Amino acid sequence: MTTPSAKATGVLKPVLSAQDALADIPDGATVLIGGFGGAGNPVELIHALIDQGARDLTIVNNNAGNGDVGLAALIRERRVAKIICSFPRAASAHAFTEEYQAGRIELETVPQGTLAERIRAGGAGVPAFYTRTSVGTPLAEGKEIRAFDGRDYVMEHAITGDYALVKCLRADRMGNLTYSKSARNFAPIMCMAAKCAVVQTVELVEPGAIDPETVVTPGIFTGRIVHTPDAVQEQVLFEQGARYP
Amino acid sequence: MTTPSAKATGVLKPVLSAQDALADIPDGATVLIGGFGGAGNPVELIHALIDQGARDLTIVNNNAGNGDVGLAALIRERRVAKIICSFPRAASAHAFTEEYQAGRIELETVPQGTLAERIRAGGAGVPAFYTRTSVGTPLAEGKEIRAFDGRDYVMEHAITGDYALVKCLRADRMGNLTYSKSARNFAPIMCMAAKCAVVQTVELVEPGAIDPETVVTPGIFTGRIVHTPDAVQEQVLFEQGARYP
Amino acid sequence: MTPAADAAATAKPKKIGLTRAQMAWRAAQDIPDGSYVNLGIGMPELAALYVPDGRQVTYHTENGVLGFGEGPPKGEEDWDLVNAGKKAIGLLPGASIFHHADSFAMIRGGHIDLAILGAFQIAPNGDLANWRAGNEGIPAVGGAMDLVSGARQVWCITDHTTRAGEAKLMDACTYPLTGIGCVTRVYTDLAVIHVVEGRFHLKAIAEGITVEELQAKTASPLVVEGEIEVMAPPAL
Amino acid sequence: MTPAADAAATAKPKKIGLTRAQMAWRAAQDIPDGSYVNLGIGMPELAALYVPDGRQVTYHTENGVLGFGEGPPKGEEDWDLVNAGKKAIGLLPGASIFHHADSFAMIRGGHIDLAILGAFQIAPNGDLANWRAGNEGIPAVGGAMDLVSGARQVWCITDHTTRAGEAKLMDACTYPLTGIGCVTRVYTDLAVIHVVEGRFHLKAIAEGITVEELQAKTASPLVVEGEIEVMAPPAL
Repeated sequence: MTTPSAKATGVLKPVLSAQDALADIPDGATVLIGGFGGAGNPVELIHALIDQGARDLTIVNNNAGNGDVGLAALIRERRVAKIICSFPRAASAHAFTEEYQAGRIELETVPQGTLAERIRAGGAGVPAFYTRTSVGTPLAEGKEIRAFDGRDYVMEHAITGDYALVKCLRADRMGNLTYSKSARNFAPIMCMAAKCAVVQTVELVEPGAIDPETVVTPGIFTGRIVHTPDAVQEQVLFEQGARYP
Repeated sequence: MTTPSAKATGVLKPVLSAQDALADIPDGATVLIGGFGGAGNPVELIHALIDQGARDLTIVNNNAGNGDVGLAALIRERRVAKIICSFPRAASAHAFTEEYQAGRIELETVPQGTLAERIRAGGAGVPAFYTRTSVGTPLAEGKEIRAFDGRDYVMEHAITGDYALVKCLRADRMGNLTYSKSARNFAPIMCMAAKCAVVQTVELVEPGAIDPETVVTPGIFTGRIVHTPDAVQEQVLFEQGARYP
Repeated sequence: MTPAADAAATAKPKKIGLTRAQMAWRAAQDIPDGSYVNLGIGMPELAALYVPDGRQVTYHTENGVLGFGEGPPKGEEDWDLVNAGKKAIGLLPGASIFHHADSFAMIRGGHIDLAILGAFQIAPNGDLANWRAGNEGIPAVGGAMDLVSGARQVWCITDHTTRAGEAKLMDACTYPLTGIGCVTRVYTDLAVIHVVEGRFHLKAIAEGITVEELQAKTASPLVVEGEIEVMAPPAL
Repeated sequence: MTPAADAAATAKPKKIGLTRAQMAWRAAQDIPDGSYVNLGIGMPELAALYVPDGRQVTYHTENGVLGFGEGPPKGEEDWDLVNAGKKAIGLLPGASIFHHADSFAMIRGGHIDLAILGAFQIAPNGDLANWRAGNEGIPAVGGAMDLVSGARQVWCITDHTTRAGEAKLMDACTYPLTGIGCVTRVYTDLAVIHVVEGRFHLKAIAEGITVEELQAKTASPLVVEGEIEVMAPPAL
């Protein structure tokens, strides 16, 4: 007989190597990747994804990579069939620029706030919503326009991902996360919108070590944890002229 | 000549008495009121609103008040023309029950998550969105139903308020807020969705005293601050059988 | 006749079916390891008491807490920390707190693995009515409609019939619906029933009642295939 | 002839119009007290340097920071703390950090009082083109469309004409639009122009240029009513 108890413990998340954490990503997967500028790019996870070899990926990120590391390297290695982002253009985005000009990568340009809201909607079970953003511009072409209170809005659809790859500062074993300053950016909503969020964390702590009031991503949105205490900032790699692999 | 400088200080919020903070609420205003159960009800602000005298209010709250204090007292005093909430029924909601049965108050029952999302949409500039919630039920009657990926969803509209009345634990002079446990509930999204969010706070601190990583409501969403260090929990008042005024 | 059999013969007939606690216990045995669960007020929330030791379950409450447990003793409650039933709760290690829109993003977005709720009426197509018995009184829905349409699985714990003996499992609900096609399992005092492809599948039955007797209390055909468990809950 | 006049006569003609820093300065003088402001990359962000002392302004950046200021010196940057232009920034007392969806909720929800951006073309109906000059190259929009449709006011800081001398203020934009009916003011090297009810209203003009000369550089009629300020920026 089972003794009545409330001793069931909370859900712990697997702590894996980057290799194991990404092993099941299939060709053709949609992968949401956090980061904005140098802040929050999960460089170690992206490099592990390059090693893993998945192809024909659809990537969602605000940008299209810089230099020869991280997302730029993934693109250069021709693993990305399509990218959904707000700002793919940059002097240092030569990998994307080359692939785009050669017609080897599809681009969906989305206003940054619409991109964020579409991802948040994907995580929140909202299939579509209306926004004023892009009304009257080429980015609204082909989309439904609808008036509310006499103003036109464009209908936008949710974005979901098979996986998210994000970087955080601190994770507990139950997957609760906090971030470092503006490295937070897209990570919390990408964890929400992915079937499996793979999180690389600088610090790994026990449940209870993060004040419940300060948790940014509750563990329910975290799938797998990769402990990367020595993670390198993408901006630093870029300035060093690093190249992966 | 102005010397080039970046010395402009951030925006400070007025710290007022409850009376002054609510003085300009007109008859007919829509007022979003935080709180769920006993947690987070801005009792002192609601009592000041009773004293202020505004009538024909539309109130948005998860419930319809308990006992003879706070929102229940505002209803009993017949200041509320309409209430938008998810769960108006309770053994202790006699004020609402009487007014409702007498046909003196209009009720819009909204599923709790739809209520939360409509308020969040109001704050986020999203006029309407689709949700699965309530499809096929009486609460979807008269609303647009639309299929996405073969499933039906109902269109819901944003809720905005002229004012929000919420309670927090700690506010800095720039209006950054943190809350106490589940007293957080609707407050952050109501601050977003109101033209003027009036916040009663137990603690009032200087800018910089709240870690930027842990701010729950950024100051941009806060309109006015009322310092109520001795605020009483509604549940405690209710259990004491208190009555206001 | 042994003394025990003698006592049984002279006592009033043993009540057939599970107690409320036993119904919660039976559902609790099936809560999957590693799941995020939202328990409705009443019998559903009792289930937390009976989840087998060591099974990993995290509880969610609509009003913005993940990872809560039992509250402090009466008189020591912190009324800033309550669950959706407005009861005082406590935080377990690894808890997190968030606002209402984020809380329902968890629900609507399909992140809650399981919601266990009460029921007035359930139909074999998965339709559920549990928010109002007809159109009288004050319509109050709370988070029920969000939970039934958002959680990945929806189970109901309910008496098999009303107090008046009317069936709660029926071909089509007559009360206003809470959600359509949402219920996947039903735990009653008499049976465990899975709702699969528009039919009620009997999976377990209480001791002392036959399938025919159960069918008589069920206003929709029961599919009876394979082995049917005879429920053996502990005394609760 | 005085020595100074002599020097002026022999030097090349004094350049008419404001420098980039002066344009930013002129816009900064008008930033309202108590406002939340988002400054675009380039000349707009220079404006933060010239807001009059004591005026309360809080700066927002799309990537999730409110209340930032100048970054640390070169070599000491924290690359986890950048603005939308990917420059290292610093946090001022009272700063807050939030995720991208919350950041754009601030913008889309009308909570940002003022966005100041660059411009390729501006029409008197408030239409703005500032994200791509034609349909060539890689389409990259960033947060511009969200800002122009969400901020309560949208000001542009831009040279009055292109380097080739073509008008940027014109009857209708020919480049792909960033937003419709959004621009409320334009600060150029030659003028300050308010966009009101479908017309360009001249409010201030640079020293050394006549209204007629300004009109010749503007491909849409200027409304000239009331007193026109002659801009007197400091040397910057």
